[in-house]
Amino acid sequence: MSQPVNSAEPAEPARATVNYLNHDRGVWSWLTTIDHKRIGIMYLVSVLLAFLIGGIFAMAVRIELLTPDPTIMGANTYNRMFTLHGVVMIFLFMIPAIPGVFGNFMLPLMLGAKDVAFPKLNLLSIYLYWTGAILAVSGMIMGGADTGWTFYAPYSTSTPETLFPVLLGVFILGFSSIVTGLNFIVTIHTLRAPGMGWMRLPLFVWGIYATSIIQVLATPVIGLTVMLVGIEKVAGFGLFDATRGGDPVLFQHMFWFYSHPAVYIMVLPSMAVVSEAIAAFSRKNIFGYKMIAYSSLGIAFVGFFAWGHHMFVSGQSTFENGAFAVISMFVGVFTAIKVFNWVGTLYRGSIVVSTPLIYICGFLFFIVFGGMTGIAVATVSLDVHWHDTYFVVAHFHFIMVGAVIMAFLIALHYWFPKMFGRMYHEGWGMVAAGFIVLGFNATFIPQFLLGNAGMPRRYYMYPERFQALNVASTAGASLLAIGFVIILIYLTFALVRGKRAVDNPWDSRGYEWLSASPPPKHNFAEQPIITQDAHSYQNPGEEVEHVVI
Amino acid sequence: MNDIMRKLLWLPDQASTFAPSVDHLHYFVITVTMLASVATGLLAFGFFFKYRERTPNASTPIVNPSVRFELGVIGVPLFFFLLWFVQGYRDYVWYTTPPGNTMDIYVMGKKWMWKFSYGGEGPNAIGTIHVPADRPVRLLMTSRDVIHSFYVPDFRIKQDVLPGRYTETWFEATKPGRYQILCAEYCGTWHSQMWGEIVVMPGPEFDAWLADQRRGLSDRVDTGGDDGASFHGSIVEYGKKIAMAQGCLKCHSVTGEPHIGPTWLDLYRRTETLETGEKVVADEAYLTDSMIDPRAKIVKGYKPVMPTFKGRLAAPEAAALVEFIKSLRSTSLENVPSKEAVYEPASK
Amino acid sequence: MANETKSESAHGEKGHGGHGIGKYIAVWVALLCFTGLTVYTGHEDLGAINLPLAVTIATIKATLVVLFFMHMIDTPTANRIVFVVSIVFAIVLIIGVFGDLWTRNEMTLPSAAPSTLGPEIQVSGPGESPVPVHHE
Amino acid sequence: MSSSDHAHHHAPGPGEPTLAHHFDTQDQQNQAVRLGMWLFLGTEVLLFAGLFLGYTVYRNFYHEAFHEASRHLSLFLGTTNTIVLITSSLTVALALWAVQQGKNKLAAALLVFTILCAFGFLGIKSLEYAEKFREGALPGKWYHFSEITAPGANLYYTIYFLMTGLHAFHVIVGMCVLIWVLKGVVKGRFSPKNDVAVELGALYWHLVDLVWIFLFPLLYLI
Repeated sequence: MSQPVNSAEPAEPARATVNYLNHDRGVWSWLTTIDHKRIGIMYLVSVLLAFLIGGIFAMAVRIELLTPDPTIMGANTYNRMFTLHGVVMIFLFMIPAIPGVFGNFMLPLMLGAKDVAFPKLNLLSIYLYWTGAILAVSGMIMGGADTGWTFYAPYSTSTPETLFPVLLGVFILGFSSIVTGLNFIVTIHTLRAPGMGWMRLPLFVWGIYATSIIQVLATPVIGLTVMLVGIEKVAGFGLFDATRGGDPVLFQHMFWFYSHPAVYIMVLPSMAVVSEAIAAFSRKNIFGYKMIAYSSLGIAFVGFFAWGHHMFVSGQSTFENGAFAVISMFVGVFTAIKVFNWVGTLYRGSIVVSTPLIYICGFLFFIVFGGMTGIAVATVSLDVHWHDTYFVVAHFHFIMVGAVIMAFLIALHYWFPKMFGRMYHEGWGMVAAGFIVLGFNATFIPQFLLGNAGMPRRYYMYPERFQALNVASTAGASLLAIGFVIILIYLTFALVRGKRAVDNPWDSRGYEWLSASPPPKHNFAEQPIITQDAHSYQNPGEEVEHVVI
Repeated sequence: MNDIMRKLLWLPDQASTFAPSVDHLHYFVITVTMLASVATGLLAFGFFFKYRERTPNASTPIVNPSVRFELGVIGVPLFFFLLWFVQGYRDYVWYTTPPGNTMDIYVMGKKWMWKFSYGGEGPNAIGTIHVPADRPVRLLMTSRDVIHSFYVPDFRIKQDVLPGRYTETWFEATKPGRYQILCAEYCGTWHSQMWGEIVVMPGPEFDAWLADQRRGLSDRVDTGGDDGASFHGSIVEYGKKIAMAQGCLKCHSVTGEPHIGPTWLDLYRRTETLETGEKVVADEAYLTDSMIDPRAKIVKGYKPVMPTFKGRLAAPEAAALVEFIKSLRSTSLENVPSKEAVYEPASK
Repeated sequence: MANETKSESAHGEKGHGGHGIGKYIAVWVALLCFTGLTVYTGHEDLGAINLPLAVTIATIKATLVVLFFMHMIDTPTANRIVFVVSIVFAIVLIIGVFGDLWTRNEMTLPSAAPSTLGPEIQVSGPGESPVPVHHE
Repeated sequence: MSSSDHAHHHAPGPGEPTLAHHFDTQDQQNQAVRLGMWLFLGTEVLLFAGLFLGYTVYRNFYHEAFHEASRHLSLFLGTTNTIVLITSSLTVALALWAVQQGKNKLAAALLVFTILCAFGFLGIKSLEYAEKFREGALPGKWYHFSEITAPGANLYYTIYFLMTGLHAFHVIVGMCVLIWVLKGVVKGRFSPKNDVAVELGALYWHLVDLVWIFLFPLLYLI
């Protein structure tokens, strides 16, 4: 009855003509579905739309910064633009992107489960996402919000703009995030296939697990915080208002208590994707599986203790600054462990050079550079100069774009055949990857230098000495944009006319590839039973070398 | 070496005692970062070629890290990180602990300007402060409205300025010159224009300057103060608002840099040479006329592109604009006694 | 299914019959006693130890509720970890922020601010022009 | 291992639990929902943690004002409310026990008592609120209570209203949950075999109690 799943040549199941995409048709069947795969696809469409919107605003901001003086918009419009860019990219794209799309789609498949633990809650989460998204975006476009995505009090409580719908939107998006995280944790605890102990979980699952812990435990605090700002603004309760005895720094503490771990909500799933893809494309066991798994939990845990490094010049005490700085150094170590292990996985592999691999190469460079500049800004004396300058902007874009979007693209390419049963054009994939990796460097390396030169962030006009670097950055951004347009074109083409994919086009040993591509409605024809560790690339019967370095 | 690195990294002048120390750590950190990230990228790239697939579906060896390797992976980065932390925190403690003999200047941030006040007898200033070189200066800062951040790139100092309480920072400038102050914490529409200037003077020169300012103050008090118009602050604010609303600031800078039109900084009572070669003093009459009939008297070097604001500005609005322009002085010092902010010395 | 589930459920089942009605009543009586105690000590106003004492008593009461009313005592380990971790992070939040207040300079506390409006550096005396006067 | 399929075939009778298609056994499903509930309670803890933080910070700044203002609350009403909530917590625990013993009538009576306690709690709370509104002891800019003038008193009332308000909101939600549970108990939907929903409702109600156990001394007794 049971199908031994780790055998070298999984019996090729007859191509299923009925799959999760076409077993039911019509918009209604999608809107009322509780199938985790369809919800994943709905998330994919939604976050791509959000990315498009956020990207357009980013381009507008970059064009405005071409000249030191007003270029294409007024100061208030500019302030709204970067707020929109930040809020849309962070709350609507980064946070739900990988968990919402690939977590939803792949997690039950990887666990050998039929669905997530609470399918209806899962559907609720995307409806909450849509509600929050519509509230936030329409609120920002119609009412305007000019606070930046950080909503720092007392500016946010005193700005004339109508901030309330945006705050409410963020609050609801927080709920969506909590529901997703809660669902994943319970799924991982209770729905693992027989034989899948904790140390046999695919690393993607480990990453999502760590992410979900943060989502569940940190998000309530931001929910409360934005509501307090809303109440303060509407009713004047004085909690963050210095004229009534309130402490604005309290807001920053509460905000960063969520928003620092939120960085790991974005980054941990990206790391998880890379762990998964790097094993598949180098056809090799993960080097140091346990270290990668535990370092995910380590990041999730220690990440909760580091929030104060966003507040080195905000009037926080000298002692506290030191404490947060030293803790931040330890978060860096966990990331370093992962990087060493990824590179170690490539060692003595059988590497198939392909589009995702180009992104992996870029990712490794970006995460080391982005991560270590993170250590640099956590070095207190250096942060005094860099805080709130373009150096910080460049640093977190290295992580947010360089790591998260690279990982999103890796996941999109790696799992595209799984999700849609079609192949994309490899050649165009490589071209686009080239544009993106180069364009990315050209966009953000000048921003590091801008920060060094002393250009504060959120500047509409700037002294002329910063112009050359700004122009370079905008030029790089256009390369990046071209790359994304190419991807959009060839993936759309692949979706409609692409070559039909076989069930496991990469010969990956990930458990998600055990079902057909695209998977049938209930994922597996038979309940998989796990008999080997995750990411095992040894053909049965063959003697393999065991190496310890 | 220092200079090459500084230019390569686009760092501004090192004009305070902190700057060289901060920069040296900066060079160290950024060099290691560059090396590590490029090495990682290249190593991965090299592996792509060295270990590329030779036979499809080949078995690969199981490679695992030894305990020694794991400890190394944890230890080496941690060593560097903690080294940076120790050095950085030492500098930071230096930077947050003013020596006992500082000269105190009170700073107030306000949308979107910096106000300064010298302790004791003044003088006060908007936008520009004069400080002596080679003497420690402590800034005691607070905000009138939202959070601002006092940032002087050339000194490598930055400190948020908060409403309802004080923050402090100190520095010791090493090179006479003029250095820009920027607001680094987002504070609204004209956050990007909330600039000021620190003028560093050699010690004796500064003493003379300060004495001069204070003498001027007592002279004024003797002669019964200023005879000029006494306007309420709201008029200047109002004028600024109109300047923004009417788009004046799109062509006229308030910072001294010429733009499409002449800068407004120090414009009042300035002698301008017109296209016709004629000289004119920019008094109230000239300023008002220029709003109503801008093309009549074009300053040399500028194009006649300004539209008329006749009918678009009410009389009080035009007056407010003039007052706003009058307020824009690069060395705006006022000779009145300083109302010193109440300040309890830090109990350290 | 996954091995963990089995052991958890066996554990959980056993626990359910474990509580007699008497245990609940006993816990309830204890809670009432502690309430009386905390009201008494709070009312007496013991000064500096007032707050620590009140928090300690509240923690004891809360522990009773969690252990017996909420069956934490025989719930699967995963559930226990979840709840304990959430409380740990709540404490981290409070201690992290409190550490800041504790070690700040006096003058950076709002209570040290001279007025609720924040001190204004007067550029001129009251009634006079706050506009810097030009001297020609 | 295709044991899961049976779930699709039988419709649950009264007192029988429903098994969702993606679970294999009832046990597995129960473990899942319990873990889900505890996670949810964890999020509630952190939600309140933010307000407890606010309390800690401002009590530290405005020690005097907080002391004075807390003395000004009605200790009698606060203590009564504490007893009411603790008792309701007992009765809801007993109700779960009764359902597990198959004594649905007893369970229903206990739940009705619990819900009455909830109403009682809200009633007493609204008396206190009315008093505060009358005096003008209100949050932030609305504060115009003349008896306490120490700086920061307005913030005490900000915290007071935010904390008790959020708690009262949870009381209302908990009441709705209990009413839903009561309906199921009366209709016989819950039984010793199918008691998880009752357990979860009770857990939520205990959390409401738990929060109040901390709110009471912090607001009334310091």
